[in-house]
Amino acid sequence: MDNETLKARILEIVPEAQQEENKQFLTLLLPAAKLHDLALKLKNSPELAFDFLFCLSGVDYIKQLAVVYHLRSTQHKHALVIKVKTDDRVNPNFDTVCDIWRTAEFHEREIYDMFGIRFNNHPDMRRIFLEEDWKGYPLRKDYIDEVNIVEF
Amino acid sequence: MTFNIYDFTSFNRWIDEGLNSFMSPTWALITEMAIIGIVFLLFYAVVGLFLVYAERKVCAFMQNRVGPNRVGPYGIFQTIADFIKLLMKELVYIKDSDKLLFNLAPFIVIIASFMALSAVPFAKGLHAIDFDIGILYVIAVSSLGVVGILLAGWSSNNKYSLIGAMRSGAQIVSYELSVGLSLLTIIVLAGTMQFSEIVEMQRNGWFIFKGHIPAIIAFIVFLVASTAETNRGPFDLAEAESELTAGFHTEYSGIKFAFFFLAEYMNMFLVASIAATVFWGGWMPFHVSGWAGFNTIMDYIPPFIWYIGKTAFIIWLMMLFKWTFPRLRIDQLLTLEWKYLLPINLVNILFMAFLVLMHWHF
Amino acid sequence: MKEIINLPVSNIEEEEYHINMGPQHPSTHGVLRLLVSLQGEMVRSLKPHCGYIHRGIEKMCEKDTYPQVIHLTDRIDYLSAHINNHAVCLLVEKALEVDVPERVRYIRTIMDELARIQSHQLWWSSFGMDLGGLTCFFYGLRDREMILDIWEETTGSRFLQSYNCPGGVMQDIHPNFQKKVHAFLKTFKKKIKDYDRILSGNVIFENRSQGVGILSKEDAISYGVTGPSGRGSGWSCDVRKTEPYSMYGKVQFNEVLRYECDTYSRYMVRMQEMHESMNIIEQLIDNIPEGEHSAKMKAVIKLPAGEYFQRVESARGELGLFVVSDGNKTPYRMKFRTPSFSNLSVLDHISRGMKIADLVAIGASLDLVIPDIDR
Amino acid sequence: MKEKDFRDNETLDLFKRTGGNFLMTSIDAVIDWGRSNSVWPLTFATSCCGIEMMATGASRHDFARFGIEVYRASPRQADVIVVAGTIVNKMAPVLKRLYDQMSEPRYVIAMGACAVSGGPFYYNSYHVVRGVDHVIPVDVYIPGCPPRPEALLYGIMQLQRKIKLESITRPEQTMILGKQ
Repeated sequence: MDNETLKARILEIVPEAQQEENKQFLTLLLPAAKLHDLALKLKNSPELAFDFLFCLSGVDYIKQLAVVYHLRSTQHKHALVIKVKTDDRVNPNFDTVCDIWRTAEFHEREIYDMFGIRFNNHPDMRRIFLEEDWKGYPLRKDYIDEVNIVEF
Repeated sequence: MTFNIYDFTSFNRWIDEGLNSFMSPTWALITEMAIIGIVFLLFYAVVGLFLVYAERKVCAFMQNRVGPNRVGPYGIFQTIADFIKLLMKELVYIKDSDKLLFNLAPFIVIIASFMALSAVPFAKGLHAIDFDIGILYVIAVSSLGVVGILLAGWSSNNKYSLIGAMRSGAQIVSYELSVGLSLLTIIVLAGTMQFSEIVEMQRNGWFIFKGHIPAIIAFIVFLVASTAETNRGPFDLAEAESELTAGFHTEYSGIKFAFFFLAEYMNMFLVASIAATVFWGGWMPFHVSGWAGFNTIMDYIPPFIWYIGKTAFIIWLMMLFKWTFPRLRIDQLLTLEWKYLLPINLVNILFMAFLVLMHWHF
Repeated sequence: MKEIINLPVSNIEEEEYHINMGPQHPSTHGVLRLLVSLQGEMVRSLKPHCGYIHRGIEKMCEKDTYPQVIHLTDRIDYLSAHINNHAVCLLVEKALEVDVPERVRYIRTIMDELARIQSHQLWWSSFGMDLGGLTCFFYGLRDREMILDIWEETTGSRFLQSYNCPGGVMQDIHPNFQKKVHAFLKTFKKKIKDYDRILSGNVIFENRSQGVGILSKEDAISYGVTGPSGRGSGWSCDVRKTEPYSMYGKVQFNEVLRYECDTYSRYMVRMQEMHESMNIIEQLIDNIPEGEHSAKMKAVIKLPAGEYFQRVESARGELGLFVVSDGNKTPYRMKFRTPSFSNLSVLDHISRGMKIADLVAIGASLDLVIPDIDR
Repeated sequence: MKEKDFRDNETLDLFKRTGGNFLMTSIDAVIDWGRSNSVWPLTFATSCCGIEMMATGASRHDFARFGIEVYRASPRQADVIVVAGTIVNKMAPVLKRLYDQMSEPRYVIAMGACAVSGGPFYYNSYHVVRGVDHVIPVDVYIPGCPPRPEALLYGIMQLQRKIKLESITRPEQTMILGKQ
């Protein structure tokens, strides 16, 4: 399925999706509430069949916190990038997709660890790399740690 | 007979009479015991240290390495350095461990191997005690070591140790059967359990030739089972490095660890010397009946050399096993024993009994 | 003690025995910690605890320029350092639309394949060691030294070279390069038969690995288990085939796939991949075209604002590089999608119900590199 | 550095001053000989330097020649902990504990830039311990990223040299000679 049909198909499911500019992949910005529904459909409908979540990353855009899902279909070889954003920096949360793609379980824990974004319904929402009592979320742009970081 | 040069019986009698001539029989007995004890301790230490060195060199040979070569010529003092270091190393006391059992365990292991050594004939007249149930004694005593291993695993309050000890328990209980039964095959052929007589009976041909097929099967089974019994690779599950860090002796340091280390090598020496004695004629030279000249030449080689040579060969085989094969899993280990070795052994004993009955042996 | 006595009998039977494998444990190949629940010797479940070597490389990348980032990627997965460097360079070149000389593509591809072979050699060594065959360890490392020698001559370092740079490679290959690679190929083709003799054909090894740690293709995709581990489950996930980069589109090689889905098939995939890698090198080594070893690049590399993604096939699986750039000389956000991280997540799933010795074998067959997990 | 340089004048003065009973010095000599020639390392590697440590143990470089052959997985039985690789904040307590679990005498080699000072992760990293000597006392530092096997061998030889100057009968001399 080429990018245009793919886009049309997804806009059918989620009309609010907006396309972002990207040369490589079809990138769509979704409202956070629709994420889990769309993810289920992406995985399960046979003509889409996005079964491989090959990258899941958090990005801090200073005003907003975002989670980027890179998806590919091993069957149809097409790829898609989904992005969700939130303005809430104090208690950001999204729905988990780890019931759909199991690899998300670890990646979401990593995003929680680094950005403080919580994922609802995640089975084991703990920090993965840092100690449980670590203060702050290191990959956020406003992270300040005068004790541990030696600035170059 | 030229053979008598190497006969230690008269030498022993000479010492005995000499001691009795100037002290009471009780004191003479005690003195003799002390002498034997010291000689055995020295022998134990020398053999233990040498085996550790030999193992290092053999494994280095297998792995395209040089092995220790800085301490003394060809590194022969390497194990002595190790020993000094282990002797001077701190003994760590584990909190919440069972102090008594924790300290007792290494001694049980080393005493078991030390006791078993006493029944082994090194040459004619050169053994501490010549039991008439020598084989039974050796089997009984050598399996005492597992008690030490179990105690070590239990008392050190470490989960890895406990798993290692439990594995070792299961392993030795199973493989003791095969060791016993394969020796029983030879007892059927020999008709005696006394080591000196077993060796004497092999004057005209070693049992492995005399008993041909069943004896060879018994020898292979004995080799496999005894490798397992000594906790050596590929059966070293009790101390499986990659799974249980160091198994039952994880918490031991210094000289107590050295006891376990040494006992492992002595057990290997022990089973190798039993295999040599029972299957390969012990100190008995290689004789071919009818070739008088050849036999005389063979007789010139001292029995002790024959004994050491055979034992060293079997030890070398066991070292090759260790450095070649990957380790078995615990269930595969028990499968091997209960489903393969034990039935083979039982059939083999029947076969051997039949053979003896029909006089098909040489 | 009292509590245990008062428990109902059924509960005592189901009492679990927890052991901690790691952070210092010989078979975790580093500082991974596995909290294993056992029932007897049987693994009921396990929880990986990572982060014992989390160095914050992604944060550091945000302060470093792109050429500096390359030096950090070496230390992520040190066994496929060349391939990690390659990913960064490809990403930068793609974003700046730089065309690298043909010679560079050849050199990079050969270096990548050498890196893959040495990584698999080391994996084979540690696999053998984990199963208790210590001799394997020495065989693998002995042959690995030959590759390190080749690298040392060209790049000046044994195995963390940072040889790739945006636009090309740091310096041209050593005059002896081709000769030495030929010598290596000739020797290693003989030596790899030793590998098969000592481990692959061994009956104990076959019993230890066959039918152990079954990972179905669906699970492999869902958990994102890429690389040789995924191909051992019959999933065709080789980036060199699906999205060819450098010379991979032009050389002939097979994607090794096996369908038994167990530890043995993952083992065999890697063994055959070494043959395939040698095959690739053989096709390239004599045809390296003359030319520059680097394209002309600006002194300061600034990526246009936007988002970029680059995938390469590292020795452990798919390495993804996600970069958000705001037009500065440093990346705004750099995310490494490392293969070992995803491969680790499946460990709990496939080792349940196995023996503790199998857990070691499964862990070894996934070929985890711990800094690759933690970054 | 040669051994005679290592025993500089100050050290020799110290020897003269404290004198030394013949028996005691002989005991020291024997024990130091044993300890220095049998330094068993702990299998402990965190990252890249661990691979070079493995390479040092392997066929070409062969640790075993110096009697450093027996890699012990249990800290109780090891003599030297070669800290090969980065130590991060989460790992530091574990490393301290490992060190505490080792039985005396124990030695530490900091192998590689990360273990010496934090290395490439000194700046801008929020989770790296800048030098393993913040956590445990170090006997020998080996620079390099990663150090070559030859460097590790040299470091081991320096450690052996250091052990040879220890004294259990006169602990104060050992103190002065550098082991705190």
